[in-house]
Amino acid sequence: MAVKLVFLGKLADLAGAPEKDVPGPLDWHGLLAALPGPLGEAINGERIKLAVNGAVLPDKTALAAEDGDEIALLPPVSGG
Amino acid sequence: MAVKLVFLGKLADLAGAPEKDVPGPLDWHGLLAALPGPLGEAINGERIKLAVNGAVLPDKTALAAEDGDEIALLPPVSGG
Amino acid sequence: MKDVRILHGELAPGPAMTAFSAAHPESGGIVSFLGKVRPDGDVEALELKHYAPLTLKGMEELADEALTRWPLDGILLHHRTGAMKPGDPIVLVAAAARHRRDAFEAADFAMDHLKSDAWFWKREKRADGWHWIEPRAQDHSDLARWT
Amino acid sequence: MKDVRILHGELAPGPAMTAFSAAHPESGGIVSFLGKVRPDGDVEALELKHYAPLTLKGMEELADEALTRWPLDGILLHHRTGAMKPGDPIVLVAAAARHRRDAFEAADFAMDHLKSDAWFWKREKRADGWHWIEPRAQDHSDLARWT
Repeated sequence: MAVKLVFLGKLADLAGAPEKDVPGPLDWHGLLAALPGPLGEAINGERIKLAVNGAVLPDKTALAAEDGDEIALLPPVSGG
Repeated sequence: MAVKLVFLGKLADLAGAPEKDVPGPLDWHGLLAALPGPLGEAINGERIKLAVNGAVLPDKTALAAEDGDEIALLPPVSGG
Repeated sequence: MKDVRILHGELAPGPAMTAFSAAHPESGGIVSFLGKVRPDGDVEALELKHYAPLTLKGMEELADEALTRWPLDGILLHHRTGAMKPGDPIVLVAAAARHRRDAFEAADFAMDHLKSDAWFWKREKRADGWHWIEPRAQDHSDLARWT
Repeated sequence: MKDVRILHGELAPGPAMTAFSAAHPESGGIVSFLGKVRPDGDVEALELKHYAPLTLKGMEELADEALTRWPLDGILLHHRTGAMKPGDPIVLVAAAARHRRDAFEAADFAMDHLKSDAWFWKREKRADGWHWIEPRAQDHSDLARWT
């Protein structure tokens, strides 16, 4: 078991993969530490949102994920 | 050869037939004379228009049809 | 491209839309309106009469007017005539355009005109016989939006 | 009736419209919007990504919102995902209602939201490679009409 990170849109390009497993529990600082370099910088930007198990977080710095949770990293949508 | 009258909508019910041939030439008074009874009264009403060979007359009392012409008697449309 | 028809037989909207879409691969958006005979109250049947020299010409002019007002790639106006039952398709309008707002407005415009301003005469059969129909007040106010 | 789908294969608008119309024999009018990948400039291909837990849920909520705002008999939202070519159908929206104005407005509303507010990420392949796309300013102003 781990926390699954799902990278959407251009974040998947920066991550080099659509998904990544990291050990839980995971808070906001743990997430930044797990994603160094340009990906971490991008995620820090205010236009990137987080969803945990399909629910978008109103405040992404309040992240608190456990093993088995899925965190989606969401850049601005393109629309359909 | 004659002038062909084409009755649309409820006028066909009043006429008892969808079409009628009358001898030409035919002007407005000749048309009224050719259509006695309730049909003539209906056609006198301002909501009934006339078309000659597919062109609606701006002033139906200016009707001037020859043998071979087709006069359509047009009640208010229902739309599609 | 104009595709204006008065249909004496069945109107099949699916195949008509497939063909219209295929004819406009360049269009970003296609808006369609399908009108069906409404099963209102005790209406058993509906009959639509037209007068070809006026009705088809009027529909062609309506299509031309829409093509003039909006930058469309194409417009389709298909209208049934003759005897129909409640639930039967009676009119199909479609507009293809580069941008969807133009397609929405053109289809809306065409329908408002077809509903109250086209050369059709309609009668409905109810339990007590046939009745000739005139446009609803709503149809007239819809039409006034475009003037 | 709600018919909300994310399609991983082809979107066939004709059959979808035929089925939707058959499911709503009581509706006087059905408005549809078909969006296709526009052959703009040098775009060779387009890829749409979605995230099912958000994307499908968001489309379901959009359909519910339309059903709340207008007296509809039914609404259909079908959206492609994955790789597409210019000219391919990408989205089909349809609204069935007793009166056509409700169907027009609901389809227009649903499209404005899907175009700029839905959980999709789009990238286009041009001669110089892939580019991620964000909504046009026009899409945002279209959306603001409904608030």
